[in-house]
Amino acid sequence: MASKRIIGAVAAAAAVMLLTAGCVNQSSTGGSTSSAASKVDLPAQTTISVPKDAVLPAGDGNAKCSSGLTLAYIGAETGPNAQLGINIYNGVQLAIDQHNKANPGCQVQFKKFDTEGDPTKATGPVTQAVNEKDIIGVVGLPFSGESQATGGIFEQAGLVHITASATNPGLTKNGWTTFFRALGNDNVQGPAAATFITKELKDKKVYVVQDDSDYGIGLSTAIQKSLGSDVVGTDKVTTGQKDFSATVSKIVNAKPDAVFYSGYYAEGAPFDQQLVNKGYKGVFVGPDGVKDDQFIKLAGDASNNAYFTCPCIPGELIKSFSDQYQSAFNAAPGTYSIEGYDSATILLAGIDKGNTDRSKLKDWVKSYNADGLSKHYQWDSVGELAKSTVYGYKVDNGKIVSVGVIG
Amino acid sequence: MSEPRDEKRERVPVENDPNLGAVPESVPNEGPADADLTDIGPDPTPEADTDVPDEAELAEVLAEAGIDEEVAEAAASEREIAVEVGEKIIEVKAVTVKFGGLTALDDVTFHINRGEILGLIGPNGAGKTTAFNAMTGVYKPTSGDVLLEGKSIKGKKQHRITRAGLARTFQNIRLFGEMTALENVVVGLDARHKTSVPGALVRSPRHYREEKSAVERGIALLEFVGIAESANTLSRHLPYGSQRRLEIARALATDPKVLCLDEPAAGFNPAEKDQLMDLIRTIRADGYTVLLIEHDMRLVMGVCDRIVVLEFGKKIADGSPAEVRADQRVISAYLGEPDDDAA
Amino acid sequence: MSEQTPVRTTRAVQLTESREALGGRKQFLGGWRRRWNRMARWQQWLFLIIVLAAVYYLPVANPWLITTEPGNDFPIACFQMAVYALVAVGLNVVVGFAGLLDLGYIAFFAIGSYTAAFFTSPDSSLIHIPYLWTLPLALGIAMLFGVALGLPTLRLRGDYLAIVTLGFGEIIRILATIIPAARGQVGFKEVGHPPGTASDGQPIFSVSNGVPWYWLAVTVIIVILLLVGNLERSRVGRAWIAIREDEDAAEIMGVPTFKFKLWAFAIGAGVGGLSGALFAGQVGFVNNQKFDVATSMLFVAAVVLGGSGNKVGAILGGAIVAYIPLRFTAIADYKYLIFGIILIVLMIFRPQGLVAAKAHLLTYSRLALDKVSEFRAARVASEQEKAAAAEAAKGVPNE
Amino acid sequence: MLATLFSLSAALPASVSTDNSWINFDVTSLLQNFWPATFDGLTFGAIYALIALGYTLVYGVLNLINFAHSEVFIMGCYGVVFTLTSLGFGPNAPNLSIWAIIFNLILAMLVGMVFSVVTAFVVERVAYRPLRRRGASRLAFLITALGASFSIQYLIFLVRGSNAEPAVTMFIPTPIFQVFGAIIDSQQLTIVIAAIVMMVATDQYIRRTRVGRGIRAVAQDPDTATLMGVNKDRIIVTTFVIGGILAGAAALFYVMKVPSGVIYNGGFVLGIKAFAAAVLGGIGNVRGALLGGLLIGVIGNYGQLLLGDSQWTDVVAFIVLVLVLLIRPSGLLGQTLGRSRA
Repeated sequence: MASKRIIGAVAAAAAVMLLTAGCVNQSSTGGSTSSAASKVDLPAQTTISVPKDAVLPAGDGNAKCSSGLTLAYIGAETGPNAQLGINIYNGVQLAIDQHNKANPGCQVQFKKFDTEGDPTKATGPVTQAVNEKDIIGVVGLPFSGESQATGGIFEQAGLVHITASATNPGLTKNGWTTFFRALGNDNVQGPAAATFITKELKDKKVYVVQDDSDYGIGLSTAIQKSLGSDVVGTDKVTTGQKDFSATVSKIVNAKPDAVFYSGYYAEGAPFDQQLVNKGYKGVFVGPDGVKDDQFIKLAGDASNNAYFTCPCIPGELIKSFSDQYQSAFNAAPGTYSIEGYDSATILLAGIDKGNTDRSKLKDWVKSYNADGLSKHYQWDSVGELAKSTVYGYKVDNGKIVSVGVIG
Repeated sequence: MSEPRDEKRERVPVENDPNLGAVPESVPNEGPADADLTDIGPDPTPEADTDVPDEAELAEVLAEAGIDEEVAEAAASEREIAVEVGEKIIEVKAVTVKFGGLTALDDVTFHINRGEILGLIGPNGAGKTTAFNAMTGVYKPTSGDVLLEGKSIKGKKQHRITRAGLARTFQNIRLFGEMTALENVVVGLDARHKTSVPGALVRSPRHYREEKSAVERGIALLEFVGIAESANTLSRHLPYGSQRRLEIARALATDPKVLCLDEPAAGFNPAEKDQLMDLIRTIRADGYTVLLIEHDMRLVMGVCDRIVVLEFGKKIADGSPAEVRADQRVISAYLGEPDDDAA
Repeated sequence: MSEQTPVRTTRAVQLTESREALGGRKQFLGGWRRRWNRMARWQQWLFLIIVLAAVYYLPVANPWLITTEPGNDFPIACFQMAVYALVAVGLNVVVGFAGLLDLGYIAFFAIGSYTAAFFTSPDSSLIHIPYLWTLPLALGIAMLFGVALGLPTLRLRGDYLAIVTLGFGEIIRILATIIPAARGQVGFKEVGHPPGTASDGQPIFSVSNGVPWYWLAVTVIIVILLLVGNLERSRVGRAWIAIREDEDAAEIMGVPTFKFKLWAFAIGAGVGGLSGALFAGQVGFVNNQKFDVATSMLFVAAVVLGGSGNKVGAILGGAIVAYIPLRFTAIADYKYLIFGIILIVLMIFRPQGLVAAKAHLLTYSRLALDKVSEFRAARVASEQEKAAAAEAAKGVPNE
Repeated sequence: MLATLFSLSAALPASVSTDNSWINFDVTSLLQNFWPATFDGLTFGAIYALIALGYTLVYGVLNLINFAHSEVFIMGCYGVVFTLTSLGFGPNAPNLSIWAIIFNLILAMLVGMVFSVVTAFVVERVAYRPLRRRGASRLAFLITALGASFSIQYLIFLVRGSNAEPAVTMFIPTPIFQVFGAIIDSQQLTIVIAAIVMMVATDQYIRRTRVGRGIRAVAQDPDTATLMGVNKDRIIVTTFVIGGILAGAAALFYVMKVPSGVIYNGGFVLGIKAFAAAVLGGIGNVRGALLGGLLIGVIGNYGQLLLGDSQWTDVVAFIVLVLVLLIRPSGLLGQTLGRSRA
């Protein structure tokens, strides 16, 4: 048939072209394979000291409480942002299961509400949750936009909620008394990342690229402030962008030692790869949004130049947690799983101590001061952690490994 | 091309139709004559599943009821009825239309007098429809000018030309299929309506006035062309003949000074053509000037006061039917073509 | 086929008329429509009042099986359905009436949301006005944008319009990200709400209280429906349908097509803006998320599903599109797939949508119906008379 | 339209951001990176052009914007990635001989073409043909096209999830020569040359072969063509198939250029831009698609450099599209498929 003929013609033509290009390719290979010269060899962290007296969901096993008390997870269960939500609510689920198993006298229920991570959809589920009087504590919402949209509803109902992943600094400036953040905000990570790049990696010329997300912009502003004159250039990319050639040529022209990409791995990975393919020799640093195994899968060998900063503890190093998580959900803990677990643990500990209504549980969280698995939890008056830790990570043999606390 | 698009329609042999009476003479200068209405005849392509009324009988009934007295009045209430052939109403001056390198119309000049029926004929590809489209604003002439009552309408927007008084029908029927017959006609009437969008939004008094008169005039117009009973039928459900009539009613609704009919007899059998001729005469009798583009020589010769003949984009003759019939160039142009070539 | 009996009864006339009332279609809900058309005015009003009362009562009743709880608060779900219905009513003017495929309708929704945010949120440094004033303002501003977009593009052919509006939707979304004043993902919080405080000191129109918002939205829908209905039964509606059916023929019949397309576009845009402002008020927060092409597609699906060119259908379609993912939260992931398939299947098997009805285009349609019935009755009488005469004529020689 | 926005922004005090002007023209950046941006733009433009051909052919024949063509393309990408991953390739360039790499690439391209062609075929059969049989309105076609596009996108989403496919890299691009100080690498050269060769082949195919004549005949006047014995349905299917083949080739080049860009909704925006390219060059015009594709690729890059934000790539591309439609509604080369003469 005619179409067969065209397939043949076209394929032959393509073959010829690939061939010629390939020959040239062969003759000039070399040069590009050598790894980044400026890479500083930071040793990987192999162990982490879990606080000895970290509060665990099981408690002392003697807790008594009325039945029907409920904790809720509100956040994405479906939609493009679902994975982050699943990581968190699995953590919550694990904590509640452990608690209920250890405390036959206090069975806490768990409910999930789906927002799809969409601020416009979130009011319905949140309103539903605050209207259910049994729900006395909430883990969520995961994203900053939806948290901003619904914080007022929680405040009005006096229902405490701990977010395991929303990092926008503005969230704690609303005067809400019910909002608590189980991790450092973007303003904490920015300076830490700046120090990491200039002090530990010893890079003096940094190119900052941000995406169009609230997170990316906020973090980029923070790190630019900390880096000051070390910034040799900035550029902006778009969520969903796949071709970064314009940005890459600007960077190659500017010859920086390091590129800080303030965004998520979905764009960060192809970006890093296109940088390396164009002969960029410096390091690539990304925040927690980039720190994901997917980054390595997507960027391949190019990811060897990558470092990450994250206000998250290397959960995989906490053996007990990752084993329990693995056996419960048949998957390794993901980003923010441990924050979800810790948040739920704090609420459960409150219930075990007899704080079984909304206002008491809120006060419990407000005055909480104890170690969790991942960090020490104590909040200031607006719901920010009093002290938060940022870890540095690097890529080693196709795995992301921690290089220790950086700020 | 000009065959009815819907081939499923059944044709009923006209000979079987008992309602086809003798064709009476039209009575000019007396407004709408009862006889004309009664003899427009039944729809030539009745279809069982659409309740096509029997117009002739209907008209009889109506005549008894005395309804038709108001027809012309309602159809064009504000117009002066002037059927005397008068001054030039349309002048086509040296119009040339070129498509790329192709000259479709070459320096054509003719005019239409007020109150006459002018036929525009020519063999296939002679440029009839091009001339028509150049007049009605579908194409902009490459050079030359088109005047309506002394004012140039060349290059004006089509809806402005329509409002200036030049209405047309389509060779291949182009009704608004999802609208009823009445609504189709009211769209035509809307060309003269002045209700603004805000006016319609709040239902201004003018809106009510216009809406009411629109229904009355619309029904009257449908009655005039003989399909009043199908007023509330979707136009795409109408039988072919009724659709053609509806096209004419819709064009008349714009209250034109000149009505241009583009092959209105396409797809008609001889008897239907006779009825159409009567309708055209009646329209003229009501004070409209008519431009008729037609293939069918018998129809053209039978109804036109004057005929313009085109060939290869040029005018080759212009005169009364008798003159044109005798013109040697016309004869040679049509040589070999049967006289009654039913498009 | 052609050998039908010449004598028609009154019954036959009635049948014809009822078929005409349906626009000649056999259809789902067709029986209702026929019954509706045969009702007297007062019966229609009574019926409408009962339906309206039921509609207003819906979120309070929170009926079992229909409710979206426990996944979503039912009054808020009702409000979201109402907003989608309003969106569908507006888009129906553009797509259903004028036949212009607008794939960037979300842009006008976004413009409305941002208008409400700009003029009421404490995050905005513009002057602040009461929330209720932002509703007409959003309508007006969105209309201006509609005109600004329509002026250059409505002269293009229909399919170009689709792609240009799609681009416009993207541009508005992108600008909401790029322009610092629009605050990107940070967005605007505490968007205003109508005044009024409940007994417990909370505002009546609080973010979590869906019922008053729903009532407000339904009231707005009713007002818009009345106005759109007025347009429909006027030369404006006729011009739109004529443009949809055959744009060239409409122009030649004296319809200023460009002007009326622009009006359709502007009115659609205005209603889109209005619904955006309503939505922003209830959610209380506006940022650049969710003003994407996919949501625009849902809007089109709502119109097509309900029945393009039909207000009741649009409302139903909008409500269904909003309702299904809220009620069946488990299928939230599947919704675009489901609605995508619905678009194809409907276009192939039921292009007229769930509620198929011809638009009413005449203010005095009853007058027209009466006149035609008059004709018919007169003819039936004459036919019967004739038949009787024929019988008589036949009868005499036989005897 | 944009003027309104500009004035709007002027009226709003930009208090939220540290930099007051959200639009600033960075001419230095444009000049410094002009040539690399041009060549990168041309590379991507070649891919746009291949996709644009699919739009143009279908539009020429059916007068229909095949919204689902972006999904035809992305399915091709999945075909390419599946082939390469199942052959054991991953994110790192394999240490293979040139011949082996070429063999694998061509194999992947063929599979990609099959994926694309099957998708195109199914879309035509399921979504368009029934409508054509029914003689549906233009609006109906546009709506099913949209429905088909979304159905396929979200079908992929359900099967493959919201993450992009893991990257597959077959060779590291290496510099070959320099033009105006800009490095041209092997990948750019391969993509541009191969794409142009394919487009020339398509052009010649439509001009010279019997099937090509059929396509042109149907594009010009479907009814007459049918009367003259052209099987319209077959020609339409052939057109979809050719579009699919080209989309499959574009898929390979796209995967080469952006190894991790294969994601369920990855085709949509790319498709819109490719359509813009087709319109820009003159829809229905094969050479116009090439011109339009290259222009869209280059203009977007310039826009980004000048305005300092990649968001502008799409905005600039759309504004160019609207301007072209306003000034020259039939596009730059403006010929229709039917009129192109052999």
